[in-house]
Amino acid sequence: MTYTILGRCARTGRLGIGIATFSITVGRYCYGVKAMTGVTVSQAFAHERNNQLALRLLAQGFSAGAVLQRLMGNDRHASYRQIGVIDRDGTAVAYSGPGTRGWSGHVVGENHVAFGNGLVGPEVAEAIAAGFLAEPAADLEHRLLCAIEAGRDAGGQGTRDRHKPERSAALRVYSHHPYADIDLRVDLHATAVEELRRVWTEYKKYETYYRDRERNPKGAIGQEAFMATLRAAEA
Amino acid sequence: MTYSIIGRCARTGRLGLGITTFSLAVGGRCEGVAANVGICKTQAFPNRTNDPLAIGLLAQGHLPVRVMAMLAANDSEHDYRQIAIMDREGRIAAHTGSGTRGWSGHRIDGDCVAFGNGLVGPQVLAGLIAGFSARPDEALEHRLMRALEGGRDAGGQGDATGHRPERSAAIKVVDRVDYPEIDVRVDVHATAVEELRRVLEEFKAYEEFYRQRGRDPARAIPQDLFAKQLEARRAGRPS
Amino acid sequence: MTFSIIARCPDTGRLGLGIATFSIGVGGRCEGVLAGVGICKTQAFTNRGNDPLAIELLRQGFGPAEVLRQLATNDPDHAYRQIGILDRDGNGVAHTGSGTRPWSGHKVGEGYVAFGNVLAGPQVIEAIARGFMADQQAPLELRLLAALEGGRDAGGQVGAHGRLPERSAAIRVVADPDYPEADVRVDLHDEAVAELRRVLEEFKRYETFYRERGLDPSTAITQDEFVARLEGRT
Amino acid sequence: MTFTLLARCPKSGQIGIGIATYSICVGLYCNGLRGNVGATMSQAFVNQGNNALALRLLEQGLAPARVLDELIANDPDSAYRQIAVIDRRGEAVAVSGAKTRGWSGHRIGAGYVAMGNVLAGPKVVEAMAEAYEAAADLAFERRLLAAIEAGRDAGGQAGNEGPLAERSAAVVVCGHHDHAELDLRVDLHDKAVDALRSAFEEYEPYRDYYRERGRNPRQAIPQYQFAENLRRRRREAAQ
Repeated sequence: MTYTILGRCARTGRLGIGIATFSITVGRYCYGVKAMTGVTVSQAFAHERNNQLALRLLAQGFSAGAVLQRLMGNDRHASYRQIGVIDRDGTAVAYSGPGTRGWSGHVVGENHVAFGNGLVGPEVAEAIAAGFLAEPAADLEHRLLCAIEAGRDAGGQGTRDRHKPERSAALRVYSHHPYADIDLRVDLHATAVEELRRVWTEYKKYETYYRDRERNPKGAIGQEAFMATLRAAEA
Repeated sequence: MTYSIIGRCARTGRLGLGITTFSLAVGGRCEGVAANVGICKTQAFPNRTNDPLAIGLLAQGHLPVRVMAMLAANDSEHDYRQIAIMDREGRIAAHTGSGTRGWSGHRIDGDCVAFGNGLVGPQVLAGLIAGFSARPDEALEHRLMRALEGGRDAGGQGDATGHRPERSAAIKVVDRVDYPEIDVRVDVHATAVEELRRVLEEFKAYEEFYRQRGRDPARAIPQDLFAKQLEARRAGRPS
Repeated sequence: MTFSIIARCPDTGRLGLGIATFSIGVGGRCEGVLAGVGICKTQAFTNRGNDPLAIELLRQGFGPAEVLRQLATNDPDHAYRQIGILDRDGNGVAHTGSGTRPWSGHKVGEGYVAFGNVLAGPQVIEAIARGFMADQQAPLELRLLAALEGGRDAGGQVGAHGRLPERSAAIRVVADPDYPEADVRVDLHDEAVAELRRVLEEFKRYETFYRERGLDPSTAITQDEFVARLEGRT
Repeated sequence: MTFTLLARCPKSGQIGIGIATYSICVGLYCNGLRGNVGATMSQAFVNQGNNALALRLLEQGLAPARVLDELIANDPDSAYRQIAVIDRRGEAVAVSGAKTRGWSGHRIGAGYVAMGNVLAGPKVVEAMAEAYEAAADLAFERRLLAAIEAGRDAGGQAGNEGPLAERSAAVVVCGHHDHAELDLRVDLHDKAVDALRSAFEEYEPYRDYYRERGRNPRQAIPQYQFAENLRRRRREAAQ
């Protein structure tokens, strides 16, 4: 019972994940994204070694399709996994094993994979893909968050008569560095997607300030002083 | 204004980082934690290239003190950074730059190093170390949690104008496999340390269920059923 | 006797190098360009070990200034080198050694470094920078070409007996670490920069066809057919 | 529509490629050579990721035949590719995909592969192989050039409406350095192979001058002076 969007920005080559689920602390599964390499998630019955293996294969230059075959060939319980992979050329593939539960499936297109399991129906995956494609020129992180919110609004997880809440969510985007540009998480919350939006909205106000104070500590004002400027601007 | 602890479990060899701060989403800036290699965390005015660079240099076999010298040579603003490095043998190097703000400092104590800036005073480091050392038999993640609570209870962050709340926090523990065993975070919250305790306890209740589910999915019960059973067990036991 | 520009496209994050010189075959000596990592070009009296070493140091996360310091301590003849380094964020540094032949100098700008030696004067470097900044919406390879043309038209290289022609030139733009987006060269020509424009413009007409037929060969028309269409023969 | 000689020099251990084609700017595809690792080229319908992947697999010690299997398994359109792989011991393999355009084929010799597609006929590949073997006493780069000239002279490429000119060509040789020993190209020319030969003959005497100038800048004479001396020596030799 998870729904996920993997995405790549064709213009900048940035790679990212948006994810929300009934499980808690799902952000810890999202280490399968690496600058100039690719992005992948193994969910449903998560196989924790898959992400790093996929990234190593992608880093050597294997295509997304070949990597997916290699992951499945390397796993006795492949039929219980749900895996998405995008390589750095933007080729996207996905697999939803028969052993996954509830409605489980994926929508795959150039530079994106929208997929989930334990969902109310295929309309959730379609809504996620549509959410990602709605604003092609926007920043990747914005598109990924909108995709997850679209999945929630289309019914999200559970069955038609018994909805299951998202209890954790995460948003990660990499560009060229060995560290993330955006790395936000909600590990335990009754309405995790709404909380992720709140965290995102708050964090975006600080993003430039945090980057500038790293580059130019001498000239950096204190964080409280910065927040005072925020309050002044919002007043 | 951040206070952190890097610690090593002598029994298992696991390494971990506990961190909390007035800034937001600090957990998203802790990539310098690598299994079988070590941990490097740069804070105060962080230089984001420091931690991956340090991990790369540790992996090549440089000692923490040598890595610290190379980070200094590579950074014209080294005086504004506060950095702690621990390798997989538990060797430690720490640096508190003259440009860091408020009361700032670090203390190395056996298998851990406590370090912080913008603090109410050295007692916060003492609180971190006391928390970490209180129950040496406990799992590393619990020792790191106690350390953060120790730092908080010793006054945490603040200056003459008053106390600063912890608004984000995180704990990361690595063992032998190349992904974190424990990776819990609070990104935006008014009392981040208390919230992190709640998230950690909940995760520990699910940890084994999640591990089994990945290893042997055929026999895994649905998670909502597991959640109900967990609530029932908790309800049965007076908290 | 070379003038060069290394730069980053702020829009796409791509990295690129443009170079022109009296020497021949210069394009074959530009291995210091790696997507997602950075660029290093050593010229004047070049040290071929410099560029690959600099790329490795950038890959590990050292900054351009520290990389330049390590190149200096690694090279007894550092004073004879002219070096431009750019990291993946477009932060640049440059070194013009005292042993390089005049006029030699550099300009570190926002997301680029322009540098050259045995030039007519500093105006050549200014013209390279102006050429690069003239049309900031153009694709990086065309901005690099405009920069080289600016340098040539501002007087280019001058030796003891007057003007020296550019006899080889090259442009290299990377987005993926495994292969270049644009990589055009003129290894031997009397007017290498003008020839480079001809080659690059022709390449731009083929660029999409070449990429598509690699990605989806089953739908690709033959190249002779494509050329016929280009020349309006069908 | 390309004809290529990929080889490892048994004397020096250097690896190299000679290539000519109707396409333009073919040099940009010759990134499949690395000293102490091996040589590879994917042509016909180019899969630009192949060269880097093949070199990494050779570096890990896979045999050329295994590397070729991986390139095919990794590519749904492998039938459209023509690929050669040679390792650092000189073991060579090649494949001409079923869907490459005729005439298409290859010949594997001791430490080399002659291959091409959209050729006038098999005699073009034979001519390249024989010319390369006949020139065994020449410098390695001259053997590669001789092979490409033989391919041109044996009919080169032929499209639907008759012969196709070589519009770009390149010769690249790698030894034990991080950089190529020789990397010379013609990106756009009506007679690219002839232009490559004249560029090579002009460039050849400069190679030592450039190497010395870098190694020993103090004694280096200015290049225009070197060029002047060269012209004078050639005029005297011509009389």
